[in-house]
Amino acid sequence: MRKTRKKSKLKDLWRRLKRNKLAVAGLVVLALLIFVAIAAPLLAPYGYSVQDSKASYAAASPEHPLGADKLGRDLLSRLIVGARASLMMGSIAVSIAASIGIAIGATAGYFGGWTDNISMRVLDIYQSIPMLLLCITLAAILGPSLQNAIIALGVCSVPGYARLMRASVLTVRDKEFIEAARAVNAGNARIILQHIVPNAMAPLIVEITMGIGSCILAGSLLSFVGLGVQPPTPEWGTMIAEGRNVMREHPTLALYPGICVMLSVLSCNLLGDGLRDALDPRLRN
Amino acid sequence: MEEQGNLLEIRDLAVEYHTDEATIYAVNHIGLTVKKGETIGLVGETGAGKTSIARSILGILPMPPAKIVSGEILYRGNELLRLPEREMRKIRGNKIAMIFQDPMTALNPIETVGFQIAETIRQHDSVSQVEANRRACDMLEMVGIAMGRFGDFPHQFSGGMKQRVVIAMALACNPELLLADEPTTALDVTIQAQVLEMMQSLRERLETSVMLITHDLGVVSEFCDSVAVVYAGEIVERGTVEDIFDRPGHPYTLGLFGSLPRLDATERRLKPIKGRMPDPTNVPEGCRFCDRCPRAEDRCSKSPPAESEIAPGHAVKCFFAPQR
Amino acid sequence: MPALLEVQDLKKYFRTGSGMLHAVDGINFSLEAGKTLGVVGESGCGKSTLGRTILHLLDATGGRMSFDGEDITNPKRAELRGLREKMQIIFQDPYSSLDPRKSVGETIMEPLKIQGALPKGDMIAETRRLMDSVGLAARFENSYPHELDGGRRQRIGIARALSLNPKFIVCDEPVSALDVSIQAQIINLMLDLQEERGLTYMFVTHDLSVVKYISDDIMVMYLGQMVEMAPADELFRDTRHPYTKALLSAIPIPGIHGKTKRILLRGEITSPINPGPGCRFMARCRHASEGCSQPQTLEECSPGHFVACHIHGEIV
Amino acid sequence: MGKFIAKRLFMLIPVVLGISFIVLLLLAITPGDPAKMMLGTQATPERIAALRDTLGLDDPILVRFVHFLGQIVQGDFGTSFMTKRPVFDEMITRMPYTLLLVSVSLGVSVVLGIPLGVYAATHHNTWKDNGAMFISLFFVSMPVFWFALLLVRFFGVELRWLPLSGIDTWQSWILPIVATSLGFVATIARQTRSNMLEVVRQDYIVTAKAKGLPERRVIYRHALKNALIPVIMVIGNMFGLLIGGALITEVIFGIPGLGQYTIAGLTGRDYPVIQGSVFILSVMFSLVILIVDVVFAIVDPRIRAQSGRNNSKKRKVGNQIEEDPQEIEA
Repeated sequence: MRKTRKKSKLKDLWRRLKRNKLAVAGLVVLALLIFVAIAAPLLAPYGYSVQDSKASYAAASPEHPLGADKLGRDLLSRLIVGARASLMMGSIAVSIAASIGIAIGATAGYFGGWTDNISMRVLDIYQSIPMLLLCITLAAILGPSLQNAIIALGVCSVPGYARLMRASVLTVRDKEFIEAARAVNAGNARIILQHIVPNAMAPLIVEITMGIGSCILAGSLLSFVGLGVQPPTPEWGTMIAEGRNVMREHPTLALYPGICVMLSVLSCNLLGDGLRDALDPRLRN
Repeated sequence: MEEQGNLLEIRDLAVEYHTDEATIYAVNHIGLTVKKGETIGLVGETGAGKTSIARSILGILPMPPAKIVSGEILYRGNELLRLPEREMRKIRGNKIAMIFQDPMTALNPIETVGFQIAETIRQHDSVSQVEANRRACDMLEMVGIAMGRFGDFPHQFSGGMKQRVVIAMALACNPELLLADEPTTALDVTIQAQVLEMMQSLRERLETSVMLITHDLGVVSEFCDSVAVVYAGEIVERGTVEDIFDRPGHPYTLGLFGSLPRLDATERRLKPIKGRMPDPTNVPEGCRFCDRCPRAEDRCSKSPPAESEIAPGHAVKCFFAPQR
Repeated sequence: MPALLEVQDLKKYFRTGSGMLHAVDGINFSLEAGKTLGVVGESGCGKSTLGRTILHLLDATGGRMSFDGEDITNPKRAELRGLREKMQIIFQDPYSSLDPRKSVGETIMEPLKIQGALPKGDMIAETRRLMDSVGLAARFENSYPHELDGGRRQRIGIARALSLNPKFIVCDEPVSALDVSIQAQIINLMLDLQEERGLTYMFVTHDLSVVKYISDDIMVMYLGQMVEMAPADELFRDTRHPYTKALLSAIPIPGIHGKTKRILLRGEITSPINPGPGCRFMARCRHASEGCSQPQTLEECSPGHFVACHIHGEIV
Repeated sequence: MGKFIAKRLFMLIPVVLGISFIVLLLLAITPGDPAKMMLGTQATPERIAALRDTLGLDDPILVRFVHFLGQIVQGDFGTSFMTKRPVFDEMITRMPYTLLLVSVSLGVSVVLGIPLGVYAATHHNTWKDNGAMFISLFFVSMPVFWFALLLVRFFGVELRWLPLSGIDTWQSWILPIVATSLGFVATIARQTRSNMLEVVRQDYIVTAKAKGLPERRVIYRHALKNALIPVIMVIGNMFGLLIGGALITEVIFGIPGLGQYTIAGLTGRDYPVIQGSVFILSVMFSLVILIVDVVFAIVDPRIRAQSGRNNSKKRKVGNQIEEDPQEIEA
């Protein structure tokens, strides 16, 4: 059943991920989005705040491939630049949340006892506030801005990662190889960093991938209610809010940014799903 | 052509598992008969294909990835592999029942043990719920569990007791053939002794034929009438317990005995079989044991030996088998 | 010859929801260098806990231990470091005892890295030497555990335990998870290594035929206590304790001649939580009598043969 | 069982205290002076000082906490700055709308999601499974507010089948419920499916087949029941997410519920409203989680046994060994 193969874990993972066409599609779309966000100023045909009164509510045309908004700003350019805010909200918020969450979860799970008890009770309380409510409230109280939106999103996502990491650490902690490491004098730091975290990360990787998606989603919502990115900086959620008032006459103004949000979230979810299957040890060999 | 007294006859059975990467040749054209009232032991190491044989008989191989590529399984002259699912269901759990290795996971955790036993009875015999429950209680008593525990859940039982429940469930419809897949491997020796003793007496009382799958030669010698030694998906030797224990003919069987630490042993070293089982995705062309065999010659790696009967009922799959 | 390891009245209790669990309860023994002590018993008898407590992987609740003439009951941090280089462990499960994300080479080298006594080049050379001495081909150095079978994985575990050149190794069911043909290979390897390196083993197992084969002395445990200890042959020849008798009779012997009658125990192992003062085997013992509810003392019935049963002489 | 519920209720106390503390902290983390912000830039220093006094902003946090708790017990969350009405009264009148929206949406999600998940699992690896899962992933990935806008635009404006907003007729509830629940239908379906696939791999499913049970019975009686137990947990957590979703749908569809009130309070920095809504919604959520825990214990005999330890103690002694693998050797 087992063939002796000299392949690194990463290669192995990629080999298994590759079989899932949807996950690869998600990865491609995500890569494309990141590229677009980075190269936005070069790709956008117009500046995102360049107004052109003649082009107010312009329909799709060679000059404005997706049309223009009330102030005559090019929709395509705004969508391209808008990718930046969305991806930043997704990636930075998740990085913050995941690093804090993993640290809390790993410590609580590994040491157990009262460390674990206290952290989990605090998380219980924290999580008894509906997440989106907490997020909107924090964003509102801190004041509307991209930076505060990211903080709010990050703070709200911590418990999820912490709990997952803790659960994952608990499954690794009692394995005999941890005892073996202790028997050869490995210290706590070495055991956690060298043995526990690498073996506990698999579910976290999936959660992080999907978490980027949900932060993009929640971020667009914050902007939609006016608590995220402030005009004139374009952001997909803000653009949907602006397009909302003219839904009847010019539905595309709200339609396209929504599609952008959906595509980026969808690709995160597809990739996450694929990673989950690829990392599942039971499906190996 | 049902031979007199044969309850089950397996002919030329081959099972493969197809995964994305490779094909595993789990069972390789084996033949086997189980006589009425007989207990046959299937001995072999992990991955030898014992479980696949048992599951093929019952038609519960996970398909895909498993695939039965050839063979027939005759139960009282009926070809089980060609039987429609509806008919097969009437046999499963009723005429042929199975006990599994791990009693911890073999029971549904959220149903009472009584329900799980009664369910089998109601599936096969048209009796009322009350009658089924009464019979389930009787079964519990029979395996040495107080019937007051009818309404308890599996997690309230210890491992040995769970295995008793599993046995009660398997015997609930008084099957003709019981497939026992390592029924005591997960248990402690003293509990194993209790469970084996109980199975022994039930077998005698109910006149059930048993196919006992195990890796423990000790269990085989105490429990079985005949033995089939399985190696890498093939039956390399079969015969009565006396044949196998007193006159083993296959080098693998001999190797197994040499590997065993004996309570009566005096020498300080075991005589293990060298090497390890062949990769089931890449099996040798000739005899599957040739890489590890102390007697191997050129011809062994070229073509597989045929099974030869060295005494009535004692067959060995080896070129060196002493001819009758 | 002085004892390498001496254990007196060793106790390890665990606090549980329903009371104190007496996993190891007053174990005494001494073990000479180069010998093997077999520890047998069924699940939950505390045999693995005993091994782990001696290695200080668990903190003892009470008792004294000395190793190589020095008291090791409460070692300081630095002493513990040194101690662990002399005492190692081989685990039962060759699947969970190896970090799945570390290659064979990394796993075997880790103890050397932590010790930090050798330069990198020497560590690599030492790793290869260790692999060779346990019969692992050098080509597996970069393989991962999941690519290898149980026997080879167990060899990795043995090499890791040997890497610090210990004197004493606790072998916690090292062959239980292996098939017989592979099991025999590993047992032979362990015997070879013992001869070459003068190792002392504490061999924990539930398999009585294996333990008889490999041990000089055998200790039988039941619910945290030692019920009988004797030289290997004598234990089988002159069995004294009713539990040991039942245990021995329960082993299915591969052979079809001269079967002995089994002693079937009633019931199953009782709770190790808050046990009473009397004999812990009493509830299942067919010889149970009045005196059994008193604490049993360990009696030396012949030199080196200890038994904890007040009627051991009277029963057959 | 009663003991379990009592214990669980007791555990609610620290949670409610914690929520109150966080709600209080919300004021403390406000950058700048909340009083000044509420009154606007025109306010005189006297008025600001007066407000700070009413809010107790100058007291030590613990004093304020005790004071705040006292108010909560009396159902006093202060008066809204915008409407000048007591926050508690306002919330009570708005509560039914939100409860209606959330519970019906939850019901719809469960009723549609579970069968869909079972369907996908029983057709595992076919185009039906893949299709259902891909579409449900679409719904999970969609911004709810955007989807709501599209629904309004299509069914309200284009087809004129349904009212755009309001709560005047039962038809007006259709779009909000569809918008709120679709994502959750998908979530439940996905969860049910993956649990089913997990469960059918278990040994006891093989046992059930080996007993000769028909495929249908194996799936619906043995597999589904086990697969649904974790889904109950998901449903509990979903209630929290639904509250979040209701915040937005209420705004878009003009439903005069708690969500709309909360959003108005947040955008207007109406602190009593913010504090009141966060507190009430969180306590509601905690109660739902409590109910879920109880249901969980009712359906899963393993949990039930743990909650009523005393009656099963005698039997469980042998099992302790399996239950506590960390403490005791295997």
